[in-house]
Amino acid sequence: MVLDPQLVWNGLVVGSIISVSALGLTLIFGILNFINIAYGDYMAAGAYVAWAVNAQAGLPIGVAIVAGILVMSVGSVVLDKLVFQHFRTRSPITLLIVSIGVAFFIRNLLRAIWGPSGHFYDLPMEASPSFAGVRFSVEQVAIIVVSLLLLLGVYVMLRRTRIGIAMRAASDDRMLSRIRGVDTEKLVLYVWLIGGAIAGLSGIMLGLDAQIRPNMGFTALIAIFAAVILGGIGDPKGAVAGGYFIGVAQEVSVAVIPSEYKFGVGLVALIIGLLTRPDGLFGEATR
Amino acid sequence: MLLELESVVSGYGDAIIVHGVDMQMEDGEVVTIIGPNGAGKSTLLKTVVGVVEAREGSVQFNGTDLAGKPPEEIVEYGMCYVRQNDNIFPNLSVMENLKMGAWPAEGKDWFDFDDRLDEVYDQFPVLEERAEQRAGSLSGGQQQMVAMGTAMILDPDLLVLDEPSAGLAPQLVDEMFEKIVEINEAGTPILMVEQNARAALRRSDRGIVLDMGENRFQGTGEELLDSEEVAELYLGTD
Amino acid sequence: MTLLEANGLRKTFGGIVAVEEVSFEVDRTEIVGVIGPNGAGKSTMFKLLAGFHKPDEGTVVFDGEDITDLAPNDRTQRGLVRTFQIAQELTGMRVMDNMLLASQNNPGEKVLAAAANTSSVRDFEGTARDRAEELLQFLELWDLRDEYAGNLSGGQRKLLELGRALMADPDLLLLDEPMAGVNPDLTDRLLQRIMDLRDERDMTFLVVEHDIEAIMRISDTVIGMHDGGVLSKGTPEEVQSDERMLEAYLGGEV
Amino acid sequence: MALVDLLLVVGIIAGVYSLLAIGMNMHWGDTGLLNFAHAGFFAVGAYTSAILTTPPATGSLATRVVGFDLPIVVGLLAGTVLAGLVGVLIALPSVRLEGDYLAIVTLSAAELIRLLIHNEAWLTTGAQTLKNIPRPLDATIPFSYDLFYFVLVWALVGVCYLLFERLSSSPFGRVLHAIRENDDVPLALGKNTYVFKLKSFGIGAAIAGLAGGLWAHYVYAISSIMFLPSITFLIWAAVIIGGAGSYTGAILGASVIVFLRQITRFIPGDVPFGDQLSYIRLMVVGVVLILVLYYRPQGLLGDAERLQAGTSE
Repeated sequence: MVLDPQLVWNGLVVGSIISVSALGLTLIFGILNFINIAYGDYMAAGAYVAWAVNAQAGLPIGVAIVAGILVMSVGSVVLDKLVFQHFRTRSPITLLIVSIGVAFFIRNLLRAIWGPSGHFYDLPMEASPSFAGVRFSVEQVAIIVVSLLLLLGVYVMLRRTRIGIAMRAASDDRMLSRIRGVDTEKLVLYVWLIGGAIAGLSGIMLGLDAQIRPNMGFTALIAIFAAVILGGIGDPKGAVAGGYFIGVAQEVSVAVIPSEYKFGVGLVALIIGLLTRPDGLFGEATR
Repeated sequence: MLLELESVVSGYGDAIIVHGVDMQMEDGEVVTIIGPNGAGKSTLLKTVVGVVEAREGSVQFNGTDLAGKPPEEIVEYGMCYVRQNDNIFPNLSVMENLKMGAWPAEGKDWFDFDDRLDEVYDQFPVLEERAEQRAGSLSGGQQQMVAMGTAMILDPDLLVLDEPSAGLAPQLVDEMFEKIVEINEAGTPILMVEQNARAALRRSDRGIVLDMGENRFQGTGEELLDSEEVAELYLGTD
Repeated sequence: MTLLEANGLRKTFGGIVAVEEVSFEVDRTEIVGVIGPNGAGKSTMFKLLAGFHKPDEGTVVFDGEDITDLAPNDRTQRGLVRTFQIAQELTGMRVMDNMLLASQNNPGEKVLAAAANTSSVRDFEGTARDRAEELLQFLELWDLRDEYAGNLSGGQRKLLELGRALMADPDLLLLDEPMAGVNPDLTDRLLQRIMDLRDERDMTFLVVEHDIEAIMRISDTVIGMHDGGVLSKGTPEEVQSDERMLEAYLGGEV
Repeated sequence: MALVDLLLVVGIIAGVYSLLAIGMNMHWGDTGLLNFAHAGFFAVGAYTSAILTTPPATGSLATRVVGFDLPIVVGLLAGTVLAGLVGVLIALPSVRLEGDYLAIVTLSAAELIRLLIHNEAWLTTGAQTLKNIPRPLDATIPFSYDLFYFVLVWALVGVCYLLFERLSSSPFGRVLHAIRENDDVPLALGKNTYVFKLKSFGIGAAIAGLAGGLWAHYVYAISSIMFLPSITFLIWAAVIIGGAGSYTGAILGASVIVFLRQITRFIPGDVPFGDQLSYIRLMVVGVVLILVLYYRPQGLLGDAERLQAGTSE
């Protein structure tokens, strides 16, 4: 089968977004050990804040992106202090259900403030150039470049910096990292700051690529879960690989199956992945 | 006095496991806690290092009361703890594990990571060979060395070991005890819990017998080994 | 007559050999004790017999049937029942329900019969309650029958674990450290009960235990394990005087 | 609309949600399984009954070529059974997975069901609304139809309540409870825990299917956006708020949730924030869920003693 380069390109764009969001989700999971159902709504909130700054306040998209990221970064910490912190000693299942409550709250807050209908960013109109038969937009190029830079940055942080190594250590074994002297509550704070920022950014990228809607993050969540689980829960490089795999597989599948079902590819990959490789692509999952 | 426990009470939830234990330990000593399964030995150690919170009593260490402090704070006082199981970060390299061991001292004037690393490599040569390997891929004995090395990198004032010989193949058990003696002779006091009671007591300055969460006997290692009562109750007849 | 047979069992975990070439037989109405230092492979061997691990090599034969590939629940239904080392009381269920759960071939476990609450369901339940009462009385847990099992003390959980296994009406009971955490007075009565069950009900026992004294007191045959293999086997006296065993168990110094 | 009529409508919705919550309580409360596919089972029940009881669409724009025009009882029964079968089908490969993995797989499976409904227009009318679903005895009820349907729904809630209570307190339920507490123990005591989990999944899904059928025949018209995962999450909130493990709790929780959602119907539309009220009440559901989990983890009617038993170690 010959792969249509346009589909592969589209897949890389989608894969970049899934990878980045999966990385944020898996970082949070690694240290807090629960699946945050509200993560998709964090993404949507980031996209909306940026939209408000961009389309409503009329500021340039660059400023809007920074605003969206900052608000979600700080907002995640605030939500942790308000809600999740009080459930630290409870079971992962309880936390998962708590996050359902948080998801309800955020999604409907977005609807209450900005209404249920979709929005687009206010971007300068530019022609879509094409190269070697592939049409691409400036936003798409930006998404791919920014994603790669971010993934590289997080990789270096996790491998080279003291705080990054401590994050990986706490993700392996939280109590042991306390025994070694790490103040894990402070670490949790950093993880929310980073994870929230990543959620905000990936929400904005999703909004750039498609449309800004209250349930945009939740809709994307299954593909993100699929990436995280395929990569092995809590394993950042697995999540990134899983994200690109699902993005490309989803878009390329359009050549073979009706395009309505392309979202099913993530689901099927997820189910097959879980049943055959519960430890993830690299078999180093934290559990 | 290096370490002095006074009527320490602790447990999990409603269950009290340690019922008012007293003990003292001098600088430079090796002290072993023995006792039957379920006597509260591990819980006592966890209470000393802050993993389990002390409900009552005091834990004086170098003149400071540590009772009620969390583990991440206690390690800053120079008390390093090696758990019985899961005592390494499996997905970190050996070197990264050692770096985690140095966490509380990083950036302090008195601490030089490379100097300490050399000393730890001297004591545990295998760590240097395997520095870049994923710790979880090492054998059980090697992992135990990583755990000890991670604790030793801080040059602790007290090394606390929970069953260092547990799960090791018998030929490695002796090696482990020799290592412990070696570390102690180099100047580090050691407090440990051991199931392998005879072998441990033989290497200890003092032993403490714990039963049903209370201390029953104290004495030098030899006294306990010679005591008929202790032998009958806690060492098994042989 | 042989009831249980282990033939050349071998089990590895990620390249590390936990059990190797373990073969032995347990005769009907025999009490077999298994001892050995930590890491000798006792637990792994125990799980191989109970079906919680699958062996890499070797077979397990029970009552003349090769049960190597049978799931744990199928083994239990054939009369091979295990207990857990750390008492696995079902914390959110009452003591009586913990016991009744263990009754075998309960018609009320079928959905339709349960929904109809047929007379056979009620009769079975009544009989099971009587049996449970008898066992709980003996174990001195009867007064706690309506308590949630999670509220029991450590020793009581241990007893419930034993009672529940007996409730399953085993031919062969695999006991994983039944004495750990039980007070000495009760230990004596437990040992006596095990011997009574063997004498009166023709039950067979395989006991993994740290308490060597207890093992030596009740066992007909003792198996000494070391390094994943069987090091010594025989009567308690034979194993106790076996030089290799002393050496292995006491860490090389006697 | 008079207040009584309004209450009847809210009561009917509460009844349908109660059935959903009863099914979920068997999964989570009794067996400890994290089912996140409930909206899918609800949809299967609704669409099965709707397709079986309506004729194929006619006209040049008609997409749906399948329809059977069968009696409503047949539709409801078939919807119940088919939802149960779909439940078992989803559970077959997934029910052995650890808790939160199961949640994600089942959530995905429900979305797959919705995707199928949305795209297979020949069977379901696809993205269009499936209309003209018949109401039982529509022409023959001499008094308020809503009153009739209210009684019908709550009679079924009553029957299901009694049935599930009995199952839960039977030896069958005992095995489910044991699975909830610790999988290994019933396995060691001779129970085929896998089969029990499948049965639990199937039975709970079947009741969700019944709820779907009752819903479809009440509202005349259904479309795939009625079966979003948020239904599943609302039912979770209902079971947790009511108290996992208690069937009276499940019914109470469902009623509380429906009341919270519908309460704005009783408030005049011209109050401040009138437009936002529908969203604010869902925000309230989220907050209530979190507060209950914090202050009353056993829920309104759950057994606190059971939840705390064994936590002392």
